[in-house]
Amino acid sequence: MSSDAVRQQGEASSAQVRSLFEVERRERLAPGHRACAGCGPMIAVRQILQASQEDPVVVNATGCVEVVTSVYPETAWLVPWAHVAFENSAAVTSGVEAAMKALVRRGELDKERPVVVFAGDGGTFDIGIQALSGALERGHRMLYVCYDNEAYMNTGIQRSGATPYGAWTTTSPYGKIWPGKRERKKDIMGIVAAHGIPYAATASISHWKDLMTKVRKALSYDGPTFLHVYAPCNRGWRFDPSLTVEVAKRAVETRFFPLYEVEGGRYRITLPVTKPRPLEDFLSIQGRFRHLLLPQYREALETLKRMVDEQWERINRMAAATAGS
Amino acid sequence: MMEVQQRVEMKKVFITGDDAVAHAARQSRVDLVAAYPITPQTVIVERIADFAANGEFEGEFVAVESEHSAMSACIGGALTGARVFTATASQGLAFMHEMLYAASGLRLPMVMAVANRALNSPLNIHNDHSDIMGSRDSGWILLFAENAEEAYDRVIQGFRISEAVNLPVAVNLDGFTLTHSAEVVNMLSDEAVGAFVGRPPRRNTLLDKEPKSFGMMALPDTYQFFKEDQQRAIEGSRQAILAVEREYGELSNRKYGPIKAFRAEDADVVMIMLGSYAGTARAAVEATRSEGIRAGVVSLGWYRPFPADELLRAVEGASTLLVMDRSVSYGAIAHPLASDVMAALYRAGIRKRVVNVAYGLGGRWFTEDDARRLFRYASKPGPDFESFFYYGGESE
Amino acid sequence: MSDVDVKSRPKVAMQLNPGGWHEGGSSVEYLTHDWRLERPVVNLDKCVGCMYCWIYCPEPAIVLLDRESKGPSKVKVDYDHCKGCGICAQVCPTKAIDMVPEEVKV
Amino acid sequence: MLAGRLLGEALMNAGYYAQSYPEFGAERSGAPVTAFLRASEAPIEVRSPINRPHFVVVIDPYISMERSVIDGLREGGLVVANTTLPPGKLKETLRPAVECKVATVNATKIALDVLGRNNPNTAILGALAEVSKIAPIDFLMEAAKKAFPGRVGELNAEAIKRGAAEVAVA
Repeated sequence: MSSDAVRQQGEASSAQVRSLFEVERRERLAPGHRACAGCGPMIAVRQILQASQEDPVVVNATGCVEVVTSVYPETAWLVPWAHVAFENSAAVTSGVEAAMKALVRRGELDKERPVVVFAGDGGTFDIGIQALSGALERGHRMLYVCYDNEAYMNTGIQRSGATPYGAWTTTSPYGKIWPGKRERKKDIMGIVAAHGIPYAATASISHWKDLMTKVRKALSYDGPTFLHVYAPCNRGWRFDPSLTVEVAKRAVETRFFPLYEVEGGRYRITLPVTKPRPLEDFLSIQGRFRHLLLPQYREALETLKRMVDEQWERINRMAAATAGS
Repeated sequence: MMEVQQRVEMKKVFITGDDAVAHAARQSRVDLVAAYPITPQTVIVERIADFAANGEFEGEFVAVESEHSAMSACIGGALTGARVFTATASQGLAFMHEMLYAASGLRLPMVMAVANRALNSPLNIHNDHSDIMGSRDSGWILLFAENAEEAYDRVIQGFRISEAVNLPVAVNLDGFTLTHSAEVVNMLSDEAVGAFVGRPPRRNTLLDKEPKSFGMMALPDTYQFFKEDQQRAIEGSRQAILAVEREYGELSNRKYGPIKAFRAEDADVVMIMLGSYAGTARAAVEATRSEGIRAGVVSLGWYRPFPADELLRAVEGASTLLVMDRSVSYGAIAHPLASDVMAALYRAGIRKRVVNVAYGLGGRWFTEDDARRLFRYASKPGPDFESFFYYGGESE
Repeated sequence: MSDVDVKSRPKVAMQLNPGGWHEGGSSVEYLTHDWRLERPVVNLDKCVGCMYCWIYCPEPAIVLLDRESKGPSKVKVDYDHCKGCGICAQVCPTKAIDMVPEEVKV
Repeated sequence: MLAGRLLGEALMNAGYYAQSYPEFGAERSGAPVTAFLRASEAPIEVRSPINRPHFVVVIDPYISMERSVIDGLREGGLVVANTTLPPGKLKETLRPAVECKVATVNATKIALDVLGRNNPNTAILGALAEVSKIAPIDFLMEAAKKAFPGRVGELNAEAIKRGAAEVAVA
């Protein structure tokens, strides 16, 4: 990857990560975990952990990241870490956070620790959305990270509410009638932002500077914050493990996955893509989308392109409407 | 159980079981209450919210969006070493079922009040034990209270027990029958309870300086070790529970234990029960005896760990055990309590007539006359084992 | 019960902390090098210390040679844990990392 | 329900054990409800509906006063009703199967006079306490003042007093 590709835009602020040289070099995740070679979510975990300016407490939903990092007695976590179940990491975190408040008030804890939640798209978009909504509404201080690999990968590539239109999964196969997944990806950012939380942002593992800046911004808020991180899965998306970062980069450069933030209700695109690459550049290097390039799925390809355009326009509209508000 | 000279100042109040439990949680210096409303437990949560609103509750009150999240938040809180409490009932307990196993598997101390109630369908908001019996194998210590004061006492004791053995404790009190009936409760002072419960030890938590991982994944090569460890922990909790009960007894002059035996020593027919109808049965014993039937009652204060030895000792001389179940184990030979009692008998190599009665389901009344009728029935010769549903509630 | 020869039961009992909590970072004991088909080889002459390979490594199996300063750091590979995904070679701006096939062990 | 709580507290303060509980259904505000109260010198263990009451108190003047209302009333028992009927007339209507006393009081009127709202609970409690002598009127008034701090408590205490004063017995 060229250094040009990772050049970031963004306002100067204390949260701004300008160079890799200033981030924490002491590893917060140990090697020896059992993720697939070239795992996108593990890249997300490492970038987020290294971006934090202090050791966070991590609450992990059931899913790939949890399973591969915690096979007893080998844990990869060099920060305090807890896993309870799939659907409830936001609720567990509510308890951690509220308990810390009480302990601080009693003088039994010096200060509250930052809490970072790692949950996949299934644990966030689908089964975990009730607990997430409750925790956001109650205003617990936490950074909730959804690492999005756009399907249930831990159980073997089943569709989720985050799977994009047209994508193949084992429960959204393409065939004579189906074009792959028949429904659009859920707008999780819209749902989360509607709670009126102080900060929500999308990020991609390909754009570490943007991602790490957003982590620091999020952790600076005294309230719930949300990071939607694009984290390709080479096994589930069917591409070569060496291309994980490249696939994520193309998702951004084709406007398939726009990088933006919602801060105090204001939408802002953090990486304007003025000249998008053709969507085919993103689709063609992944087995899950390759069928869309066949003539019989042309209509589906057009639908997906329309959805990508609509999403970009919607976010731009929101940015224009909330600018200066 | 009462009277005698008291070591500490008591305040006599006329309150419901729910109020009593809320006071116990408040006085026990709880750090976190995460709860969701479900009849008949709701009042506990409302009272704690009242306390919090008035600065009388030192902890955090988190009004979560479901029982599943209530238990999840309690688990999160307990992982920091904080003292946590919740309350639920019925569908709510069923909804948090998954998390009950997480709490016990993680060996987390916490106390939960369960306002026992029937399960849907059909919908019924009244008292029986279907809810907790569905979760009886979730690895929690299960205690049963027979009145509001006992519920209050057992909640306070529960914190000490759970923190001593690293297991969660559920204090069961009959929904409505106890939660919504007001009665005389002798409350200890805030100071006495505070001194009794102290502060949680906060060993090995998420907030430790050295990072620790909690709730890892165990493959087939290690999972069973975790399960054996839990079984040993709950078996080993007996001494700790007894010790806490003894110490609390010295403080309050209220002595509990694994079982409460009433006129059982010379009884021929002993009714074995869980929960608040034991009092109704005891009230019927004298009249039953006047008919020439040597009746007795044994009620269980502990259900897990199961007090088999104490129970068998108490019913040694009886020929017939009338085991009263307020829930159904569909398709099983016997309902939950009777299954346990019969397993205890078998282990000890004892054979007695066992009459297993499913009764009081969905709040169906049980009166002294019903107890007499059942004593009379069981005192007559019959098969070694029989099981039937009994519909009570009518006077003679 | 007392007649049973308990010792004849299969031996059990792995000592656990209550609930099975474990000190962090123990996964370093678990080696994943044999997942690898190709090994990354760093040419330190070409390496400019930008650390991109480090921040994109999912393991982490890229070790910073300078862990103290706040400047560029050249790297080496932790061959005990590297799974050979090749991302490091892919993202390196100076093409300082080559993926070399592992020898087939007989 | 509230009446039960107040009476229970007064009984406790008079040195008794008491147990007060409502019967639950799906009815919302306004539907007829039943509540039970036990009192004893010894701790109360029985937890069942009361089928053989010593006292039957009818708070709602719109309950049709049929004999079934006092089913199970014990010999020498007492019925206290919120009604404009004189007690003798009510006794004729009820035709009790056992020897008992019947007392009536216009608790609704007292409530409207004193509290300014139709809440006859406290007035009828005063009537019950006066005729039955189960709890001193003063204790009831104290319980009411504790349950409702301030002026509302004072007024309810007044309603108890008037209920006691205006009850008629046959």
